[in-house]
Amino acid sequence: MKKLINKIKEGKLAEGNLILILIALIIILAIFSPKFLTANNIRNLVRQTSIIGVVAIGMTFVIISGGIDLSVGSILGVASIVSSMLMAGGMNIGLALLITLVISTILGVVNGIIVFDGKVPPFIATLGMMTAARGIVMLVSDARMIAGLPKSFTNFAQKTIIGLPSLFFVWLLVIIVAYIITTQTVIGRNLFAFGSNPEAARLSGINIRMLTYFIYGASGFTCAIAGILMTSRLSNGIPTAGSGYELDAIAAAVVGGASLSGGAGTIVGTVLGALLIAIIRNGGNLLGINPFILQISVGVLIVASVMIDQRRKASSK
Amino acid sequence: MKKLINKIKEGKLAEGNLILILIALIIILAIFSPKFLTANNIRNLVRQTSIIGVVAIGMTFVIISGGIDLSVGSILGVASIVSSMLMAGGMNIGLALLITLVISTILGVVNGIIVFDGKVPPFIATLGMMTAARGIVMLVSDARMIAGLPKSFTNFAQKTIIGLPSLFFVWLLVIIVAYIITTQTVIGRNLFAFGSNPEAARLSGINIRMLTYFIYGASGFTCAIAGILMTSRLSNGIPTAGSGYELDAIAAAVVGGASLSGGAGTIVGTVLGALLIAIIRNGGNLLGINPFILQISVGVLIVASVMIDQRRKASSK
Amino acid sequence: MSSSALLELNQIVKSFPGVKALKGVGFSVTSGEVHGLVGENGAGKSTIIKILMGVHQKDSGSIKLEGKEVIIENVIQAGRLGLAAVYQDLNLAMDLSIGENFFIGSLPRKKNGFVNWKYIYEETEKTLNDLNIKVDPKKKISELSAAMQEMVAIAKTVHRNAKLIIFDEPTALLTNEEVEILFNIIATLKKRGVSIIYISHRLEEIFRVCDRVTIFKDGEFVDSLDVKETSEDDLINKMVGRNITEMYNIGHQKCGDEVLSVKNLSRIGHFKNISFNVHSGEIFGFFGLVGSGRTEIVRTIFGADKLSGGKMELKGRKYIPKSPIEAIKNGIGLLPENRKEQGLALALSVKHNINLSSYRDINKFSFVDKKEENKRADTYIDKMAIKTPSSRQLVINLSGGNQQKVVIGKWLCNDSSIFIFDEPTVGIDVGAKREIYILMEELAASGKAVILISSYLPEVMGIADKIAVIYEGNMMAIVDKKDFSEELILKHASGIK
Amino acid sequence: AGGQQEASGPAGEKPYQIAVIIKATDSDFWQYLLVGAKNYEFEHPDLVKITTYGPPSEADIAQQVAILEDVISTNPDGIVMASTSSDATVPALEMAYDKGIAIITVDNKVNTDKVHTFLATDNLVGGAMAAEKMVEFMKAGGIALKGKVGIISAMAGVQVLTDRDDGFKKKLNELAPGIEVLDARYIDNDIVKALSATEDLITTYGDDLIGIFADNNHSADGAARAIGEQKIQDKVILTGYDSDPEEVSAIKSGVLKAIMVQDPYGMGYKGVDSAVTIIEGGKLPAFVNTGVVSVTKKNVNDADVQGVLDPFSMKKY
Ligand SMILES: Nc1ncnc2c1ncn2[C@@H]1O[C@H](COP(=O)(O)OP(=O)(O)OP(=O)(O)O)[C@@H](O)[C@H]1O
Ligand SMILES: Nc1ncnc2c1ncn2[C@@H]1O[C@H](COP(=O)(O)OP(=O)(O)OP(=O)(O)O)[C@@H](O)[C@H]1O
Ligand SMILES: [Mg+2]
Ligand SMILES: [Mg+2]
Repeated sequence: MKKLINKIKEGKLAEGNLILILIALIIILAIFSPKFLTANNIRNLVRQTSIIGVVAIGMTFVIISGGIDLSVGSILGVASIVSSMLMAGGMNIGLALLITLVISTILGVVNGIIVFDGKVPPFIATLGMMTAARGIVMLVSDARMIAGLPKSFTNFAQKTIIGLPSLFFVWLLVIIVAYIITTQTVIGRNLFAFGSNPEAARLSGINIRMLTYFIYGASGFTCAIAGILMTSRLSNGIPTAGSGYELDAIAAAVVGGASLSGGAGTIVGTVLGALLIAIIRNGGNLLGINPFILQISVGVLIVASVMIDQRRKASSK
Repeated sequence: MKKLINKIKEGKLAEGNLILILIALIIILAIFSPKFLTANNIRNLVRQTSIIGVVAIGMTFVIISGGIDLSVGSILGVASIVSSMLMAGGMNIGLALLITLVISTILGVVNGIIVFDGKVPPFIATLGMMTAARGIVMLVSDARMIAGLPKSFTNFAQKTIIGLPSLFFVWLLVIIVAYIITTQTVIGRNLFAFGSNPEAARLSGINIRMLTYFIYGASGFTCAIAGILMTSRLSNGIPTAGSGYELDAIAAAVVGGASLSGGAGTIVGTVLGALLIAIIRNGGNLLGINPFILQISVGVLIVASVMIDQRRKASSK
Repeated sequence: MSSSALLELNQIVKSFPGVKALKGVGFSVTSGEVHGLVGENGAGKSTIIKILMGVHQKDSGSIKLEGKEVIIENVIQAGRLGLAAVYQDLNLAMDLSIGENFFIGSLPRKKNGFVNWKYIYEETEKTLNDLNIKVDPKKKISELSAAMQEMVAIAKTVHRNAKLIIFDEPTALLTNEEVEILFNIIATLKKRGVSIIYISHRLEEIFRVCDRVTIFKDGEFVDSLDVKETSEDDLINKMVGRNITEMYNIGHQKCGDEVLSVKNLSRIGHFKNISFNVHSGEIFGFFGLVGSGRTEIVRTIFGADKLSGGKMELKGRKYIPKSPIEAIKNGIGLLPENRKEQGLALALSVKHNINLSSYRDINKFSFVDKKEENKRADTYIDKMAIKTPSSRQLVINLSGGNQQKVVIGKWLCNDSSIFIFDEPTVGIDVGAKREIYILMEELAASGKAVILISSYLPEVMGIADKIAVIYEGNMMAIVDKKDFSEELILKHASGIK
Repeated sequence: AGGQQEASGPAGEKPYQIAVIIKATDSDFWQYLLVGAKNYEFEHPDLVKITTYGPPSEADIAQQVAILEDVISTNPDGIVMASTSSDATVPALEMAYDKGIAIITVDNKVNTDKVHTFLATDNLVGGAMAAEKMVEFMKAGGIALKGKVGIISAMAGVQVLTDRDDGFKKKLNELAPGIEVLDARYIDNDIVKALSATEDLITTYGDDLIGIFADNNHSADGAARAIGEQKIQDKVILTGYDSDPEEVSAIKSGVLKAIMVQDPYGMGYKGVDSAVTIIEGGKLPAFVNTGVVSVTKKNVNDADVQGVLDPFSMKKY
């Protein structure tokens, strides 16, 4: 712990500034709203952050690789509709979820194929997927919510384990796995190398085709998890589920220090980024701020946090 | 003309492939829908494309510089509300529009200041502006339309000049000015230098601070024009005007050959990109395609066009 | 110091996190003098240049220009003071034309305020012609070969009409022809009274063009000498702290079995009908002028580019690599010529870069074996004498030569049987160069095959067993060691059979 | 559910803290509801204190759930909520109900009994009324009940809109089986897109097109403009939904034949009033119908519809 504090002080921990900003924000909110630091609100907060948090983890992989994934919201929608239609149709829950995971991952891999083999810039490839996948969702669901899901499934998101929401543990699991992948595995090393200099990575014998498939597939996979969680939480398959999440997920990663030009980014940073955005919104709601003023504040605070982060980084150099 | 055709054939014209793809698309649509090539539909088409087309021009500046501007839709909304509130309040039209242009340009410059002086990545800076500016619009307009605009103003968008909609001529003017700036002026060339190698640009003594302000200011300015056009066309100030336009504008520029990593992009390419997307949508509507299938097709076709473009570029090398 | 000193540097100190790059150095340059600056990789040569040009700020010390103390805060100011530099890392805008790069930052305008394209291209063409550089000024930089880019950067700087021009390793990527052009340029400048600081690791160049030379070692000033009063050995001794007697003494016994055989290899638009055989224990050299296609040939062998015709065999087995992965699996390693664009992930650590192509070997169930990762990093930092505060330092913070050593380390680390080195000693100091030659010999001696591409003729002639000479994508000859002569090879290289 | 330890429940002191949660902040309709609620506050300053909340878009259901949870954390005395999803908010609302908070749902039914009262209009009925009005006007205008009718829908996948469209289609089929209802065109709640979609419908079907139903104010605004510009209001009967200034002026000019107007103001005002009743121990029926009014040129100037058409005219605060 002391070591951590020292690291933060010396500006050595990449996420140090963000932690300080978060702490400052938490203190301010705790002063102004006595409800903020209650167990109940903390539960709400992590529950609210978990779903977008999961999406942001997959997004972090893509961003580290130097890409971008605009299709996350739509793939989340696919997962929501596919899983709910299968379950409402009476399929075994486990099987339904497995199929959902597979389909969403495939959609992600298709992004990867378009990017790598089609040489289409990721922005356009995933924009196309975003549009097309949402169209598919609307088509198969007839643009209607899917109801009639098994109770055992919809109950999941309500559960708490040792006082914390079940959703949080799913997020935590995703965080841990992603953390291990990025820091401990060959794929993680290759991911950073690829994001930093794709040509050097290729000439070093890294299988950048497979890597690209993996990256976008991983993003599709996390979208599936998020979509399933959301379906459980909302007790319905929602065709519009996830609209606009791409920006939130990218914002979480970039606030957390990932660079859209690739090669930089950490899982912990993204988690902090997602929390920062969620805390600003949650705090605003608790304070009963006018929704428009809240909206303005969210915009200003996100920019301000990143600005402070940059300042401190520059000055610690 | 012959020269042009030869240039296209030899793959020398950057936009050559896109022109071929557009022509192919037009031929196909003309075959399947007799209405497609009617004067009336062409009028509709250019009118439908003009507003987003203007936004895409400003976006092209930003993208060439290696940045991105997510706030275009919200600034367009600002322009719509500011201009309509001023005019509905009885202000002289010219003055009201001038003030609108100034305010929107200032918002753009603020983006530039956040990016340059705050060292905030453009994605985050303009995402913050997008959120905050929309909040401001909602706040000042009470989230309501502003009616009661002078007839002389609202009539403008209805007019046609030599058979073409007035909006088109505004777009054309913006295109010409932007074309001249990017190809003939020092600032335009500095833009490319900056996007291509910011460090080299800085070391060569280009005033990159002013350049950044100019770039984002220009985007704010084109948003103002688009917002004013939209207000005239809809006879009302619309607080939600422009939501989601950022993706359309970026897509137009990138389909037109601009690179999100900066340094590449042309005004003509962006115009063609905007037309391509608009033609796909318009054609789909004319063919009476199921809207969801149309949505899927739009996604697929955008990706396919870029893919074909890339192939041809690669093979002509 | 002499009173006619144009530039006087005194007690300059500069630290980076973890590195004291300059520990109080100084020297002076008189008007019309060509002043050499030499020292090992990481000695601080580029750093002092960047301080002079306002890219970095000095921690302490003084800079006097024409006797007046100046504080140089940025590049623009340096330009106004009459300073110009050709950096080691090229600073051109790749998407722009040569002409635009010439005038970048100060584009000429017509009366109506628009860019005067005609003037730009005419003026650029004139300058290029004057300097004997043959290239269309409307071409984009990204379409040029590395050597031509370097020439453009030189021409651009000369065009600025500065009082003092700094060349930081200008010849690293050039072949004889361009080097001659450059020397002519320098002679002309000198006649005009322009002062020049000339940094190079090719010491014979120092003796050819410089009047005086300053030696740095580990961020410290060693000596400033009149070149007439010193010798190459003396310089080396002062730089490295020991004598290097024989630069190129080949000790290994060549010729084992044939490992790579290439027949009629072609790639449309780049080279055609290239045939040669490489044996284990052999150092096989390639020589040719800029753009002759050597790089393309080895890239094709490495699977980085597609071939359009011909056959290859590896140890008798048919070999058609579809990607570098396959080449590497087959035991081929390629050190690319452009370290920044093809060799390094600049934003990552030295450790990560050294291990970049070896992770497939050093993992357990695809978890990185961190012990081994560290061990390999340390081994090659040691072996290559890479000057870095730690293996966690980002490569972007290393000096140019040390970056090059990292790339070499990467390929040594990934144990191959055929090593292809494309311009391996670019930017490497004499001491380290010798180490690299020894290393190649060791590789050859241990039965590996080495393919060496170099634009530096003494180097290829010094250590290769055979030299294939390429001219415009055609194989002119394969010359055996016994027949090596500068004249013959240069003749072939310029297209004469 | 957890949170019992600090769930002290609402204070129950005057003024009562009442939270009003709307579906989205981006439309006039929901702002009207807030006017009703705030007028109530203005009239009874010592009795209630209103705080308003809402996500920026109706598509973002999860965000609304998060807001609800945050609001419950603040322990208000009552909640008036327009829940976008019928199921997603169930657990939170039940928890709030159990805590003793007065729960009033409006506009959309939530699938739980733990709600004190529900105030709404039936959107199916509203859609059907739009069909009836359309047929009426066709008959009056001498248009044969044969041909095609288009639907311009604000957004895909939003339940209330789907209900309106379904109600419309079903009724029109009953009344005029000779008419073919075309696939809905979705416009992302963007007036300009509504305008384009309508233009394309007119181009495609020409004289076959005899009617258009637009299912909210923005879609009606765009459709009215397209029809008005081409002066075909007597050939293409347009009926719409909701009200805003542009719709009202279109009604007056005869381009838009009828609009189905709900009473959002009433929902807000009565919603708060109901909350007060519950807090003070009163009883209320499980469902209160707030009704739909059809407004045409004939009754558009009537005094009693003014309040429904433009609740802002009744703004007191
Ligand atoms: N931006 C930086 N951050 C940290 N260390 C740096 C930075 N720039 C240079 N250094 C360090 O300063 C020292 C001097 O570097 P410099 O580039 O001046 O060497 P050099 O003499 O030019 O070497 P070479 O011959 O390899 O180009 C090196 O140890 C290098 O690692
Ligand atoms: N000046 C140039 N302008 C345009 N293209 C060039 C130029 N020089 C080289 N090229 C391209 O590169 C190809 C061969 O260059 P390559 O780099 O393979 O040769 P090289 O012998 O390794 O030369 P270098 O010493 O520059 O690396 C040429 O066929 C050509 O396509
Ligand atoms: Mg150097
Ligand atoms: Mg080469």
